[in-house]
Amino acid sequence: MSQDSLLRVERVTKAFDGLVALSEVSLEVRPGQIKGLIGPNGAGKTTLFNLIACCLAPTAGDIVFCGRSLVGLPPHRAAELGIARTFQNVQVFPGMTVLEHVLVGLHRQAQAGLVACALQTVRLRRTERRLREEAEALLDRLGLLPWAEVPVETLPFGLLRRVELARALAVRPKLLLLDEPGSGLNPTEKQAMSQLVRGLRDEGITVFLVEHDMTMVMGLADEVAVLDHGALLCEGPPHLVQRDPRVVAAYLGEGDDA
Amino acid sequence: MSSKVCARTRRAALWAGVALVLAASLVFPLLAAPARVGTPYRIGFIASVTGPGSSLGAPERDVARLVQDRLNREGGIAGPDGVRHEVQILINDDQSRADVAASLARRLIEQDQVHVLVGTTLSGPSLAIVPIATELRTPNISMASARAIIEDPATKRMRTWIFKPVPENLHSAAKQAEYLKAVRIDRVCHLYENTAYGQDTFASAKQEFPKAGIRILYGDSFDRFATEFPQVTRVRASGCQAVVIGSIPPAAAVINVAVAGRVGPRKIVHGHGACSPDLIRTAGQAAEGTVMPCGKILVADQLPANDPVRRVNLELVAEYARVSGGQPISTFAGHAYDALQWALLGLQAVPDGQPLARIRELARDGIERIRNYVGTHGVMNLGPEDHLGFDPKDFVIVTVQGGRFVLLPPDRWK
Amino acid sequence: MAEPATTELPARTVPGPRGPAPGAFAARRPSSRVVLGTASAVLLLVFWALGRRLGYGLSEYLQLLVDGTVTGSVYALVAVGFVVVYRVTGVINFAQGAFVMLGPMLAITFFRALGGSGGLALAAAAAAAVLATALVATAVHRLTLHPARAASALTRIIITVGVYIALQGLALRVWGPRPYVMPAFSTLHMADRFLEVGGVTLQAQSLWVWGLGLLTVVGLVVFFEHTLVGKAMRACAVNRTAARLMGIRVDRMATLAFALAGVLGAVGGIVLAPSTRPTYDMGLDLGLKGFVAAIAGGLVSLPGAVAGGLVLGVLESLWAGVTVAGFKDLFAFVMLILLLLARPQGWLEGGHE
Amino acid sequence: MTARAWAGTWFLAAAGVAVVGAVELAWPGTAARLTRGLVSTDLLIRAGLFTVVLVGLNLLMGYAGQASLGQAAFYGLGAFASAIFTVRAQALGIPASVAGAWWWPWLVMLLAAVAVGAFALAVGWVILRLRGHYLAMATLGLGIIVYIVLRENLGMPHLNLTGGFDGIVGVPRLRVGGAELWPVQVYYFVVWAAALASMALGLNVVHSPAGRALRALHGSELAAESVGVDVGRLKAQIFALSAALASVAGSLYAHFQAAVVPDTFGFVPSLELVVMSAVGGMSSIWGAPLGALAVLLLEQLLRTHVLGLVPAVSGELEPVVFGLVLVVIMMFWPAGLVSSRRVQGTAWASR
Repeated sequence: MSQDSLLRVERVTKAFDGLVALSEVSLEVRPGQIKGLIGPNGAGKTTLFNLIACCLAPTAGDIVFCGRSLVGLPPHRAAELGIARTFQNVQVFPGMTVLEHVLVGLHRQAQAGLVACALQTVRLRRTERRLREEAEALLDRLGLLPWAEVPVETLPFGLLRRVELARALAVRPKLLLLDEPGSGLNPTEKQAMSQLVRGLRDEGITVFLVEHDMTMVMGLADEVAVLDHGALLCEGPPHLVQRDPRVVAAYLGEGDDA
Repeated sequence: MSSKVCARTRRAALWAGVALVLAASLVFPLLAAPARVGTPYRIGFIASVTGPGSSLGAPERDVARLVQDRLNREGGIAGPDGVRHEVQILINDDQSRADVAASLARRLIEQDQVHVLVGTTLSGPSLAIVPIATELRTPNISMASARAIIEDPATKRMRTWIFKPVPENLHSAAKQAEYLKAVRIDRVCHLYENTAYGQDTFASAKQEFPKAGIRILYGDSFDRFATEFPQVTRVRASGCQAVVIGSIPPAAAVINVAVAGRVGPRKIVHGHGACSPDLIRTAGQAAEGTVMPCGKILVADQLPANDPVRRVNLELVAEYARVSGGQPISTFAGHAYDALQWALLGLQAVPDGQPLARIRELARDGIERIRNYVGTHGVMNLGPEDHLGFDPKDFVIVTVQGGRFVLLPPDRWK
Repeated sequence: MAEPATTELPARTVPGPRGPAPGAFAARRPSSRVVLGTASAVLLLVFWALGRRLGYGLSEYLQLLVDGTVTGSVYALVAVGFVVVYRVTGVINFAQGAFVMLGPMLAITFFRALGGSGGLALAAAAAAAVLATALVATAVHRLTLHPARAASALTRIIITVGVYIALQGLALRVWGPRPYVMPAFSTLHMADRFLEVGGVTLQAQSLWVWGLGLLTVVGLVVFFEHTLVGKAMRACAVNRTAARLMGIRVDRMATLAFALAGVLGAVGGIVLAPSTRPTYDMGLDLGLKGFVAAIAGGLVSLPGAVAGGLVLGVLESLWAGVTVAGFKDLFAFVMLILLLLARPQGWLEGGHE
Repeated sequence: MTARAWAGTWFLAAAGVAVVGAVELAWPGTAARLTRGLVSTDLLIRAGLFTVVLVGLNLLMGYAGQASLGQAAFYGLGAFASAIFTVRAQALGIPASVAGAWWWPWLVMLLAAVAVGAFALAVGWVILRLRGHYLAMATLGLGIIVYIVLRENLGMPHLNLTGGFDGIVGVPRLRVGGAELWPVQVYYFVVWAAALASMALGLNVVHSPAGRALRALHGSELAAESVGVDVGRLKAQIFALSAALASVAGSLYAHFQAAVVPDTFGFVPSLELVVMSAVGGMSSIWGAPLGALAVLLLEQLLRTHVLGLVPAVSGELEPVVFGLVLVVIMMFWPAGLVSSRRVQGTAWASR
């Protein structure tokens, strides 16, 4: 494997009470690329994301990010190391505004302990002001500024995906995990989302995404990996993967000709 | 002739009657000169009518009502100067909780400006009142038993403002030891309800029993609501000759049944917390033959005719049966009665026309000067060094026979 | 080409890693069952050693075991009441303790009204009391929790706390603070028989506690497994939305769950009544213990609740029998917390929550 | 709310507290006379003490979404620490010159808060991984364990440190220099200074990165973790903070009541704290004083006024009415008397 990979998944197996969700999956994500992960429902895509984000621990195998193993780390450590994510079924904080979502994302930068927070130290207030500016800049970039002070539960779904993205970006990630960024969006919104993701890549953020919409993922990804029944089927540039008979079989059911 | 005589006598009688009425109307106000009405007195009364102490507190509340009725009938009390004062008893429930008791105490003293505070039922809440009564210089007569209520455990000095007519577990334990020794039992087990009272019975037994050469082979607590008692298994294994129970009904009854049924015909000795008809009512057959040291009120009718407390208690018992709808009296009701009588005796020592703070002070002095008080539990003498005034000799050993409490004089202990 | 994105393969039954479930940390440690096995073995060894020191033989241990299962049976009944309500409504019903108190109080009152003697009268009074408690429970649900069904779980729990306080207060008003007496079922007299079997003594009433407890639980299982209504209730417990879509009146099932909880509480209180002396405030303690048993059993599992109750009763009994009884509850709660930490979803079911 | 509005509310609250205190100090009993015995300094002090506890509880339950059914335990630990180290100082071998100094009770209060906070941090680290009902149960168990330890004399009856069921009497009044902070009208200021300080502390936390993180983890622990919030640590910290606040309140209670009894800190009082928190509105710091006042006033009203109309009844109807009122409040104002427009949504036990 090349030295320059950002993320390396090495022979990872994950079992839940004996049911194997992933078996011996190995793949890598190189810095600066957009990598897609596809596969039928239940193939283990989200499980893999949860493993990378340290929400789950692998039963066997290793996951290496920037040269250090992620196995056994709590999820917030993964974020601190530079892995941010969005969720398949949007996970927002009810009752909080869009701006606050981003500020939570900037949490790590506040460097504020509970005591400092309770006493509202001068330094904390200065930091807070700086963070607020930074958050607004980020919202501006994602076109969310008009909704900055709006509680999220009043927003349409399409915007929520973007709020999640903004929150993830606030972590200043090296690697961004997007779990079905296009689902629930209309074609226009999907376009915009693709545009956004490409922009991020151009800024140097590596993107690893799960996506069901083949058009979107094939148009977006530099490289695609295919999971089926918990195993890696194939990996490669989109146009090659698309033609791989195993992939076609997995999607259309075995015995069918594509 | 006869009719004339009749008429004359009739007229004479009439005149005599008129004269009498006139005289009476003139003289009576003079006789009733003390009918000059003084400042009304207020007694704050706190009892644990609800909560874990309710089986004690509810009868106490009934007694407070009884005393209030009596006061209303008699038109209050007379001071040393003959001035009559109305007395009002303000009855409150502390829910068996210390913080509520403390709040009530402060409120009764500061807002309702009571002259004497009587209360409360349980030791914990009563101890919570102690600092308040002391701070606000108001006499407080407790109905709970802990020694620490009247005596500062650190300095061993009487607390100036606090009194209690309630015998302590040390007295009870001493009496138990006396009895056990007499019946030649020197190895006992001690089971106590896990409450302030129960804990104290055990501590007292540990202090008093060894003095009489009685060993406690095993002692442990049980829960108020327990129905099965693994402790009884321990009792059986430990080889003790009698089981001492420190508990109040209903728990006292439940464990009584378990011990009687499982340990067999060994002696069961209760503490004075079981001196309540509730024990017999709730333990039934199992209570037969158990013995306990009690205040005399429980067996008032069996006391010798020359016993000074006999009359007082018989009156109270009869009157209580009226207010409680036929319920027999418990010793706790007796404590409430004594506490209220002390409060009244204290107030009777106060001449009219004093400011509030002075009335409280004088009432306190009055309570401290009580001598030869004939109460429900015996004849009591208070003093600056004794705010209890109980003579341990006044405890009697009582047994249950045929579904009632029977006095067991020392010659029948064997 | 075809649009594979829209093609859905039949999903395999891989448990979705939808965020860490309560037992998420379990993955990083040795099997919790092994831990439990070792821990209980050590515990039993300690109990045995302490008992030996006191000169205990087999009969003493059997005695403690028997004592424990009697109390434990009542805990179990109360615990099952918690579980039934929780599964259907998602509420921890703190008013359960009040049902436990109402059962015997009403039974005694009815028994007296029926003349206060005779086995038939006692049975009728007990049945009427169970029915009345169920009615009270129904009313509680209809008047308080049903209108507030949209509120958060915490709000609804506080409502049940309020109901408990009110019911206990009402009982105080009606029955006063005095303890009451209920005759033992077999002797119809306050003085119950003690039976002695191989060095183990027990009150005859204990047989009734076991028997009626068992009968109630079996009846409940039959109800859930073999009646339409019972099955509908189970459906609600699994998935309320789906149940509603299937045409099940979920709110009615919730009311029914409360009625069942009332029945369970009342039966528990009534079978216990002859050996205790019912008071207006007896519910809190039993309610708390029942809650502990329900939680220990996983809160959603009926067998778990029964096992939880029995185990709690036996452990308490063993503890009090060989060490200091004052720390009995402390021991129970320490065990409970350890149990929760080791396997929060309970010990019997593979755990969904 | 804008910063100015906040400042205005604060000013009003502080001024209100000060005015009531000043009037009571100048003419003791005024509040009681004006309200026909409903409000008294005693009641206000209790409300102030509960406010301190409830600020912590609201942060924990309303903001972080973590249940605690054992909060009275920390309150009790603070109270008993203060009582033991002042009343039993001699038995513990603390030299009289230290134990008699005016600053000693204050130092004890501070150290107790730190120790209780540390204890909660350690315990919280372990039990806060539980969720919903399981956490509620664990905290309930913790509360009962602490209560039993206090009740059973810490398992060392020969030392008699806690006094068992009877507790400890004779806790000295607080002093500053030679001046005793007493009578109650003076102590009122001490307690309410603490209450306002704790509210300020609470509001600071709420309007800080930590507060945002708390609300975030309440909304979705998964998402909060994904942006680097150390959920376990934050939960344990807030648990510790709430315990420390409860401990301070407990110490102040001990010096107020001068007598502490374990029963005041058992299971039922813990439940009452949750009730107060819910009635006031647990997702708001302002709900703390309001909840405490509302519940205490309700109890007082029932005890003196409503039942005063029925002379023969003493106490026995109070719980019925109290329970029913509680049910009605929760049915019709489920979010409590004040709720910020913010934190709603998933409660700790929703499923």
